[in-house]
Amino acid sequence: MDFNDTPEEAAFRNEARTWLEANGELRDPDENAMGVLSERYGENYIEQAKAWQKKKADARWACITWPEEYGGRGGNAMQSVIWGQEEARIKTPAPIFSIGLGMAGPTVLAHGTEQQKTQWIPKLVSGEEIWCQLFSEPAAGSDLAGLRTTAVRDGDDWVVNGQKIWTTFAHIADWGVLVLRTDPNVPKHAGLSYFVIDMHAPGIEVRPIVQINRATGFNEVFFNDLRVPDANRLDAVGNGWAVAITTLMNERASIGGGGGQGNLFADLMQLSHELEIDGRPAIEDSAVRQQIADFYVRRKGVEYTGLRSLTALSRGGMPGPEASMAKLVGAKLLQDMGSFGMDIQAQAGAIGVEAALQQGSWQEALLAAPGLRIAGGTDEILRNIIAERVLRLPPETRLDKDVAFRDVPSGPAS
Amino acid sequence: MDFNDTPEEAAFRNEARTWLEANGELRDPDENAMGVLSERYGENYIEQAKAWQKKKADARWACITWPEEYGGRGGNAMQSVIWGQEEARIKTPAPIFSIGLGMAGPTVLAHGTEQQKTQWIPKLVSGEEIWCQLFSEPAAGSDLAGLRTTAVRDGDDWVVNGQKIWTTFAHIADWGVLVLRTDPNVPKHAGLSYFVIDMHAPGIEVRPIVQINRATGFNEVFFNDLRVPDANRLDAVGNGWAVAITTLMNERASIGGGGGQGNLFADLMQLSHELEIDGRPAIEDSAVRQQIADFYVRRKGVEYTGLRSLTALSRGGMPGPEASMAKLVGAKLLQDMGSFGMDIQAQAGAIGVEAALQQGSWQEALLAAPGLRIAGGTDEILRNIIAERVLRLPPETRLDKDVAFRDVPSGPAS
Amino acid sequence: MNFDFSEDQKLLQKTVRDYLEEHSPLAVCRDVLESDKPYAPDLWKGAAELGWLGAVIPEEHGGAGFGHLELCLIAEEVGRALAPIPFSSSVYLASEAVLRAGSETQQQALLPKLASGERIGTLALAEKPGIVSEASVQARFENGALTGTKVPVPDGMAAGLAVVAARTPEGVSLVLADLSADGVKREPVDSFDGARPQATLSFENAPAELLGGAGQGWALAEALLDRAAVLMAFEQLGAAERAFEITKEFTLGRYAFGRPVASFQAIKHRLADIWVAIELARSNAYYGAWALSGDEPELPVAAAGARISATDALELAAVEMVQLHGGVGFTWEYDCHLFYRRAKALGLALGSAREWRDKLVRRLDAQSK
Amino acid sequence: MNFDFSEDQKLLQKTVRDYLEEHSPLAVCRDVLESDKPYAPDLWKGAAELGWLGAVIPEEHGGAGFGHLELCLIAEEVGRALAPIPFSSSVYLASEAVLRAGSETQQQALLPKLASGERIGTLALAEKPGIVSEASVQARFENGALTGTKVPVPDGMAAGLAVVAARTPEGVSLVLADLSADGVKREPVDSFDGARPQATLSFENAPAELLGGAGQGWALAEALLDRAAVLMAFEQLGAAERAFEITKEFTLGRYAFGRPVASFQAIKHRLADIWVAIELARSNAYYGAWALSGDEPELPVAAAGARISATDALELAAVEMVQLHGGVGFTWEYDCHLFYRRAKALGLALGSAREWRDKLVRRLDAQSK
Repeated sequence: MDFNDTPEEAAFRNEARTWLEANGELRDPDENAMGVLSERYGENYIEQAKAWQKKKADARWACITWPEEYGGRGGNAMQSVIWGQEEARIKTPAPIFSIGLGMAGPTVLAHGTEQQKTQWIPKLVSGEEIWCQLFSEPAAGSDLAGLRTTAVRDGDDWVVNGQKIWTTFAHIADWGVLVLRTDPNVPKHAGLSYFVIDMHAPGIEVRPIVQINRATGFNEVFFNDLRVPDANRLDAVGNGWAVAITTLMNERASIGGGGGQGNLFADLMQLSHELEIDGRPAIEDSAVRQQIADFYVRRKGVEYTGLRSLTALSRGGMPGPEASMAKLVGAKLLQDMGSFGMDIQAQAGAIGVEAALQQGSWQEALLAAPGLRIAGGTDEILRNIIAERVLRLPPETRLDKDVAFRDVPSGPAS
Repeated sequence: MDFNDTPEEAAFRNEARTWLEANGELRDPDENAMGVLSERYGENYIEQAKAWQKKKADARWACITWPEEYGGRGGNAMQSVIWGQEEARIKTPAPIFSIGLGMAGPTVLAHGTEQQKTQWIPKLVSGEEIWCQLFSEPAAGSDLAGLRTTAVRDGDDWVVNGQKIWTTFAHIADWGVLVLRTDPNVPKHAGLSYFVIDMHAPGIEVRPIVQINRATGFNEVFFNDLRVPDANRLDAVGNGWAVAITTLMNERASIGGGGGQGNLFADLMQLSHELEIDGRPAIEDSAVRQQIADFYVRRKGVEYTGLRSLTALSRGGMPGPEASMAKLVGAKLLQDMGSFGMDIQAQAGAIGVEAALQQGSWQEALLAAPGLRIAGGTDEILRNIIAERVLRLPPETRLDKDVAFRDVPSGPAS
Repeated sequence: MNFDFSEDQKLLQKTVRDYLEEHSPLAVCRDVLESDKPYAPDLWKGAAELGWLGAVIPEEHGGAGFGHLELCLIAEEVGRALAPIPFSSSVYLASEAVLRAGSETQQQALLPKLASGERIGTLALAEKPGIVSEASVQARFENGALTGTKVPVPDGMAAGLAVVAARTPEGVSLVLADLSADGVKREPVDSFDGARPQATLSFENAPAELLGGAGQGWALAEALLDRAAVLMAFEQLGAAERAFEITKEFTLGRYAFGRPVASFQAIKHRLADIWVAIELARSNAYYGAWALSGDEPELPVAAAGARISATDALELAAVEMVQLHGGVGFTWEYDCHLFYRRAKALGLALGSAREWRDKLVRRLDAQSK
Repeated sequence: MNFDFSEDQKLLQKTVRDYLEEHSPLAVCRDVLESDKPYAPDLWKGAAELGWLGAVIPEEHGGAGFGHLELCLIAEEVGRALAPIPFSSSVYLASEAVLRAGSETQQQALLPKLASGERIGTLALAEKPGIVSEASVQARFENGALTGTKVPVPDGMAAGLAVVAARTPEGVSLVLADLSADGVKREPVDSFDGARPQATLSFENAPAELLGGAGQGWALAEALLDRAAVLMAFEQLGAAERAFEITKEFTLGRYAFGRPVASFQAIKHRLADIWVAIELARSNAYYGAWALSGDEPELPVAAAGARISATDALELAAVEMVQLHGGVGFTWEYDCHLFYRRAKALGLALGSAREWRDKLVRRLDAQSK
């Protein structure tokens, strides 16, 4: 038992690190948690991100596991992880390609025709085009397959009407992947098809959503008679749910968990030294220590679970359900830590982000956590996933599976 | 807002107190929590209990709210509560009449014929006969209506076969109330009928259940061709569920909540003074104080909720759902306090009841709490009750309501 | 047994609720949150006219002379509405301070103005992050001049009058400072709950006068905090009830998998737990109300119990409000965050529940000796 | 990245599990619980023969010379079986003490007997209720004579040898006492978990000898507790996993309302939460195993993290095991209470999780200086 790379991994890491240190700038290891949480990007973030992606692509570092013929490196999953670890040491621009690389790309690679792959993948790898993913709808969040945006066939096109929501980067994307209801007369999962759409086409309107922490990463997207060529369909008509599952599996693998608490924990130790209780540093208060210890073991539990999972990957296995667990534990931990960090400041905890101690990390954490606990699968959905897919417990009793979608209740009977 | 009696209530309390002090012996107010929790009774407990009940009945104090014609006092609900408060100040014998007075009697009064009432109620009031209630079955706990013990009509009798469980006082009871399945071919709630049985009849076998705290208040009861006269049926054939609901409503009202933590809280304050942390009394440790405060507000919250409910009663209203809440909060609180009381003793917490500090109150609490969290409605059932009956949230999706009982799944398909 | 409010008191509560439902929809709260306004002046005027501000001020000083039980119910409704007015600062704290410790002259000068809302008061204790204590008071008051900086001061921009804790030769004292006087500088400071704005008050040899005995300030502040804790518990209770009701309605109307979200056991049981927390808080708050209204010796313990239980209930209700609303719950557009912010702001206003837990057990312990 | 046990180690674990499944069904645990037996002697003999007792004792001293990683996995299986043997007392504590601090003579005399199971050892620290600390040690050792009372001593009736903390002129020291010697009295003391019996050991001028340096006893005890905490975390983890598996199977097979109980969301989500707690505990325990096996400077922090996380997981799993079994869960007849008792007993054995939380943060704090 150790934390060492295999010789092959070490060699790869060394190569990656060398290139990164030559082409990037190291991050400040004492960086405050605030920056990670706020999701606020500087000016020119698109140009910067595109330039960095291009640079990586030119050196074949852009997509470690993707086939070389489309611009990838043809590497294995462990190499991809190592690359990620090394890149994290560098100051990197806004992650505007994350949806394309993490979700849309793998789906196109898995379900696309040869023509579709050559049309879309290389420009995604090289950072020329930005992608987004449009799945959720106002009335279909956790129940994704309950979506109501329709596509009606018209010649070689499909005509799309409806609304999507929670679409990250929709406002800057060139392409989007989405699932549409192509047949409301069959049970809900059977009436869906999967498409790629041109985000610049007429009939699309994008409106930003302001979150409670004032971040604006998400959008609403409205479709009014948007025409989508049938050539943009991935896989068969009616097979959209299976394709969507591919996208979602990749989403869960890429969201990971507990972002930002690393820094936040260091901030907490610092805070507990600065504040006083009964005339002594707060860290000397026994109740404060109890709470910090609880945070620590939760955080480390998630972190070490990640290492166990990497070990499985390194030994050639598959990643397990730890991404669901990490998000479940990590998001709540962030909320609890935010709350605690404010509490021990007492009255001064009520000061807002802009004026609070430690750049408002605690307030920022408390405002960022609710989104993390909901987006990409709520805590409740994650517990369902753990219960049903990991523990193999029986599914919920379902009343919406064997009836035509149009007959599934969608609101209180009037 | 005050805690005073109305003049009428004060007069009644005074009368009750005078009689009780003349006829009973005051309890020691510093009594350790242990006695309350252990459920262990001394020798001759039956004789003692019968004598006390007889004494009360002779003076018309036995059943405050029951009609005078059957031996009751004809009083109101508030008087009944006041009597209970006053009687709690006195040393009283084992509560062997609690099931009869709290559950069986009210059911007979509500659903029995005149003949049934005169046959059973006066001897219950006077303590001549002990009653038990036989509802739960091994495969029908929370799902009470899923019971499988059958009664088949045979002339003027019913022939009963099956098994009941969790029957308090079955081993000393003269009579029992129970629900039986008289028709398995109709949906589950429709095939039940309610009976009174003679616990001394042939065909009944009673076996005590040992609990994890070694208490033996519960029994299993087996029926082998027990013959029950049809004259012992309460209400119509097939109407057993409605009668059972009457019994259960009275059960919830009589279980009440949080028994024993009053003493336990005083024990905890004492313990926190006796034990040391870092060379000082544990009460001076900030983490200990946080925990005690949490226990205190939960306990007081339950206690004051009881006072609010009494106020409603005193003003002529009905008791609310506070009994469910009190049990839900109180049982978990008992478990948490037991665990904490052991934890702060550190290694010595692992000593057993017989040798531990404070007569093993903490160990006893930890072993008694699981039963409290389950018997008379599990935490989960209580949350369902609060959600559905108080908050009026939709019921669970039910798959067992509209099919014949014999077709309801009762185990994994083989 | 009479452990509830009277019919008359409940009738008063109903009129307060009706008024606030009409005049203080959540849009009013949001308006203050999204603007630089320190409070909603029309609502303040209404509250004054209806006698809420002077609820416990004697009629001879221009108050309505209701009593503290009535004030508890008004506080509950103010909490329920998330009313963006300096009610707690001016009524629970500043007015109580003048009532408890003011000289006859001070009472005559100030109470009528506080009751009419013409004067808004606040209490300025904190100077830096961390628990506010006698030792944390560094501001100085000598020869009628106050010097020091207080931050955060709730409603500090709205107030015209502050009760300030300051060191005097005799120890910590409370002083009254006119915030429009020379030597007073005030600046808004970003507030976690923008509808409950905070300020920094800086005093540089500003004129002020003693309120109560010199050196008695900290005992007085503790007593004020206890009294305010009960009132604040009702305000928290009202907000918690409202958050719960909105959440319940939302989960009943929102469908997933062909069923109302409220029919899923995970959601039902969560709602049951929130309801239980609110009931426990209500019961503890009632006990606080009883102790406050009769100035009972149990007040310090009762106030702490009410405060802790109400803080726990509101934080739970608000956190779950956001969570159970799903995606829309964390949007600026929906109202969940108004409750989420308010829950934390009220939970910190008089010191955190951690601090009150500590006080509670210290007090229980002192009692038992 | 190699943060897992090797295939060989897992193979060893499998043989341990297979053996215990055959020789230590829960009836064996129950037999000790319900009788006056201090442990299950046949099982102890088996454990000795398979080399578990001498897992980390060098071969030249009669041990199997496996290593601490292997011992972690054996501990996990011992925990899984609720094996009623003095494994933790003799292996994690007494043997480690002799290995870490024993003189060559002591090692030669004792290690072979500890490895063969002929000698059972234990560690005797506590003297009264409350946290065991350097200051709580009142027993005295002078001129080769030990006087004092230790209670509770786990496996005190089973052991022939105790490592005892006692005051010497140089401070607290550890001494080795032969429990069959004159001047030693021992009595069983009722144990919360009767399958993990406790005793009172009284020494009255009993012969004993120093183990390690005079005055070094407390530092040594702390180091021993850290090492045992990692091993105990694996024992707890094993018990938690087993409790969880039994609970899961029960809820799958038990039907209510025409459905398996495990299909109700309240139950499913509870099971998911227990699973998460166990996974977090497993990960923290692995980190502890790494630190223990390499005697890394991270050991004090890693041991505390493993201990806390494992205690939390096992207590949760055991409490919910009883609750999710419903009525039968609180009967003596069902096995749930074996886990419920064991969970609490192991949670207290080396001091409660509260105590380890405190240590953890003190250590993190010291590290950061």
